[in-house]
Amino acid sequence: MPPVLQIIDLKDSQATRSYLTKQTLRSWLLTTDHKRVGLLYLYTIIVFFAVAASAAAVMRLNLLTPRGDLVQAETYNKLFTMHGVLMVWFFLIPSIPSVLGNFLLPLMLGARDLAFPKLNLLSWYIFVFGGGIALYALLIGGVDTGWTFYTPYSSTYSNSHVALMAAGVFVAGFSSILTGLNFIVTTHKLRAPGLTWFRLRLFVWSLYATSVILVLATPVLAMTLTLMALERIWKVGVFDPALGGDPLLFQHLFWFYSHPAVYIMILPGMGVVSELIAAFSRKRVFGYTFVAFSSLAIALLGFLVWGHHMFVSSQSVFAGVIFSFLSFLVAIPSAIKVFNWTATLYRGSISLDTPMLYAIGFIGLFTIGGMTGLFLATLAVDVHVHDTYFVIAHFHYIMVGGMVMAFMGGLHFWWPKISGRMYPELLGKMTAIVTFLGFNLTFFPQFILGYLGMPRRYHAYPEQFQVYNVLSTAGASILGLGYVLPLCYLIWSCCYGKPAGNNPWGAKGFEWETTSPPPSENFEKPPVQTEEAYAYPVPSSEPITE
Amino acid sequence: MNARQEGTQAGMVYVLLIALLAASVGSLFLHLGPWQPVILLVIAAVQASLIVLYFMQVRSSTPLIWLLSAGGFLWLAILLLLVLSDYVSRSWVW
Amino acid sequence: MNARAILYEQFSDLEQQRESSLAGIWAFIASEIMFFGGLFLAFTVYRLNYTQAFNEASQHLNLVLATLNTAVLLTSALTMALAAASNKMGWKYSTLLLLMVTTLLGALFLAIKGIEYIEDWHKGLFPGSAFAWTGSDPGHVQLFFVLYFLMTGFHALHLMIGMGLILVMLLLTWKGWINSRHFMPLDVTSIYWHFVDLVWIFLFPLLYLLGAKI
Amino acid sequence: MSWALLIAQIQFLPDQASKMAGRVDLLFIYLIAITGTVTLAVAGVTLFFLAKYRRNAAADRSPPASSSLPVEITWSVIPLVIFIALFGFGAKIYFRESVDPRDALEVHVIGKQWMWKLEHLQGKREINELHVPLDQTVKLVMTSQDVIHSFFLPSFRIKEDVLPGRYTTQWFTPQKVGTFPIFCAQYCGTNHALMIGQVVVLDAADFAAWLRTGRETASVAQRGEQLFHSLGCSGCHSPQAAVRAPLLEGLYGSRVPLTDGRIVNADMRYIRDCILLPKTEIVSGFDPVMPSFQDRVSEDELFALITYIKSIGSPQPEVTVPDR
Repeated sequence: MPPVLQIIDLKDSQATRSYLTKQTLRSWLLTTDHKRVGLLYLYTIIVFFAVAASAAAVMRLNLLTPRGDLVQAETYNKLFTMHGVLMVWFFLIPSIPSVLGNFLLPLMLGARDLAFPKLNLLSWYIFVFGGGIALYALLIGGVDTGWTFYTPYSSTYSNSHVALMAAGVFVAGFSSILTGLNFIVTTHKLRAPGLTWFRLRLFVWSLYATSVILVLATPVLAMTLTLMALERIWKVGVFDPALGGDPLLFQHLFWFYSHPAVYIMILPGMGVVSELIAAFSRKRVFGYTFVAFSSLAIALLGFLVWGHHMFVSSQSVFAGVIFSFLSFLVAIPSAIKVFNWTATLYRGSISLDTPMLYAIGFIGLFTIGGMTGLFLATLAVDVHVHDTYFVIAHFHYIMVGGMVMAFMGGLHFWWPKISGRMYPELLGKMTAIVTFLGFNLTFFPQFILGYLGMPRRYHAYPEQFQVYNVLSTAGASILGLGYVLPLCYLIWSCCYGKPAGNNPWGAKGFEWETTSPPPSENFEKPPVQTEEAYAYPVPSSEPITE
Repeated sequence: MNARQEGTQAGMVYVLLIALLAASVGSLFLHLGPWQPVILLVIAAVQASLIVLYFMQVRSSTPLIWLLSAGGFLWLAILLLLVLSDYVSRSWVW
Repeated sequence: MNARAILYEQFSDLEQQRESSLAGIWAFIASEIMFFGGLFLAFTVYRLNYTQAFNEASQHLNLVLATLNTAVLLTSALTMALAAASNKMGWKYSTLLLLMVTTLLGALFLAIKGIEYIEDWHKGLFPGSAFAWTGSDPGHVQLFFVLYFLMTGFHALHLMIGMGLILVMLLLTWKGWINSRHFMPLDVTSIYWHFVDLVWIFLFPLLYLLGAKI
Repeated sequence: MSWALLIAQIQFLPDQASKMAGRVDLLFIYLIAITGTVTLAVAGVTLFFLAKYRRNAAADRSPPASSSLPVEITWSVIPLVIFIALFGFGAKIYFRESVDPRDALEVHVIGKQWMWKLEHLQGKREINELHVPLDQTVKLVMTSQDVIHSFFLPSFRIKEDVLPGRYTTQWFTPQKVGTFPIFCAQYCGTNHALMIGQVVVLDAADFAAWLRTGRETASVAQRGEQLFHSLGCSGCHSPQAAVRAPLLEGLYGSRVPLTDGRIVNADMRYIRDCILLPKTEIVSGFDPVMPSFQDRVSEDELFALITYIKSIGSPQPEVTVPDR
């Protein structure tokens, strides 16, 4: 049962009736309140994260020894597929847009709710239904094709429950499309008076860019998985080499979705970090329009670069050169964002609370992740490091070092608004540091492993790679601790945390002008935007003793 | 633009669509050879834009609707062109 | 009968609610275009590689029935557009009639498609075990028919969804929910129906006309 | 395992067994240098600002410009220039390596679920092991019998997917004697991790001696010739045949006009497709009477047939169209 948020009547806050007051099951399962749908998503993705993270833990333990004694090859293959599928489609893609996005977008726009509230609840039900099918496929035997489902292995040679898993992901894809659609229409149509496009919060900009990708890329995945599953059931299909079909066509269609999908995962994280940096350095974000447009640029260019996954897949040399060049271009907007965040800190009044620690961690790790992306975009180097642990380290630096750190930072930053309670600050800071260290110990050795040539998805490996695998497993245990702690103290804070006022951080934004937790209709009287975003007063030069 | 004009306009667009259908089937009899696919796709594109602009009333909609309707087709073009850049150049030798 | 409209609480006025519904359906249409896009890509790539086999295969399809089907679908697009226009004028019964005609035309399209499928089945063109092809290059021809049945199958599925939506609209118009002031649901359905028609407009030349030899 | 042994294993770069490996490592070092400095610069500036502008620290906080076009342009153009240079460097090496080596030692590789079958033209066959001579370019012509594999030689910094139904090629020039690992890099099923092997580089004399070990086997071309007769190909493809069929002498490497007007390079792909799907690319002036040999010829028999046809091909050097 999800942790039910009790509300002891807050003596000082005037909001006797917040969106959490009514606690009947019906009020949760039939809610059209975007805040509650956000929480429903939060509870669901915690379940998926737990299952996927435990799969990763078992894999890391298995890799302690070169012969991989913990699990057999078959089980290991099912573990990394489970880890991949659940993390990608049931944690990374939905987490920031569906949890923080659902909760905050109407608040940040000064609206009462999303454009299509019932559609929003429907997208949660579709998500849970898809997730249910995926978990069922895992329970009755699992899938051993990897989250990439490459044919002809997935369509002909694998004898695991591939079609069922593809159906689960197909259904969950529609929840992404509906969420993206909802956000696009809400951002266009439901902005508060005075809230022009260039006064929008940067988190809203990044959600908008993400929604464009969600709507335009996810259907191609739906079609690709359907074709693969039909080929598996019908024994005849579009990718079957015996008929003259081309397995590379599957890879083109799959990566046409899956590379923009990694931008779906990172863009909202960038939006959250823009918010955190501005709030905790009490300063306007440097180069607001550039940061906003770089989100859109990443979304658009993200659709042109997928070929860098196929440099060694016998794709033509001409196409390889084109995709390599375009992959370098897509790195520019990310670089602009990082430089602008750093410039925002200049002459700010910075307080290193937990969310800020996560944001700074994000900048460091995302920079490393982005830079190693350049290694993979360089043709000659990618031929060597493709499908090795170098690639694993690269995308974990972006996904875990970038997106999950940003999600944690955002969760801590808006937790007072979500639950009306403050989390324990010291414990939060400690966890952030533990996560940062554990993460680096886990994934930095994998860069070296990758260049040494250890291929990915190996349950056993030659002895010379053991040193780095042992380090990586050690790091994984620390990282695991870093994720369990927040789960505990955040639940604890729901009941015993210090009641948080409307604006515990003193940050600018509509969501900080209403009570925490906010009433169902978000604002007593609809807010009006009068100045630009993050219009913090000039911080005084003398030290501020709080 | 009241509904009566809208009705007659729909009728005219319909006649045009049927004429284009007849034209595309008729072009088979002209045995155009290599130009055949080009003609057929141009006719189909014209029919499609007629339907989008008039029947789906994009012509009288806000710029946002123009953006969204064009976006779908643009992205399809990206997918087709970049994948074909691989398939077409597979047999190039240097 | 005064036409009343429902204003949902998150919108401030009817105009904003209408534009939101339009933007919503158009975003969904963009995603549907990309959904069919995967199939169109597969067809384009394979037709470029195996032009000979694809031409031969498409000559075995029934061109007459397909042309008739295209005309049926274009007519249903007309009746759908007229239904939306007459609803805005408030002529309830002509809207009901036009919607019924559109549904019937849709059903006619499916019937003709069914006849074509049965004929193809008997000609041994259905891929898989029942595939019997005496001519040259059976592998690539079977690939054509895999794509043919996938593309027309998904199109027919979307057509059925469209017919379902129209039946709902028929009910709502008959009960007065949809009228001259609350016309958005019917406009959204008509846009979806026109999208289904749009897909067929590209399917027809690609599958039937490109390879036809007269 | 004693710590000393553990420490002794610490390597940062795999051994460089070919000149190309050296060039790729050089580019790798450049990339580390550039990205390293940028990362340290960003981290340094960030930490400096965090320390200097701590909330309770006194500092000049008069508000700076919240945006400036010149700054934005500089830190967009400079990365762009660096990226173009890196792209060019990477593409140059990739481009040069994609040119088909003329006089390479050809080795046929067949990937099969969870093992590598390799075959030298002289007829010697190996499983999960490849003996090659020093300083001689080795060209691998690869295909798969089931799923997609990927032939990965980390010490030579090369990797290429091995696809069913197609030939993919890659090549390397060993410069160092020794044994180097072979890995399968593309996930291919249960024992994907056990599909590994060794490249054994010998100097010319040892290699020649190695070739003579083991029992005397017919060369691949000879085996192809026997198949050419036993499968009945010679029944049609010979001057005095009753059925009109294109003569295969001088076919390989020439340009073949087809019935539908296209002109195709007669490379290994074309010959393979003609054997398996004879009715797709019919030579102009001939009618499609040839029966298909799909599922009647195994991959190594196909290799043998094609090598035989290449041996009676046109004398001028072979023009193999890289299959990618």
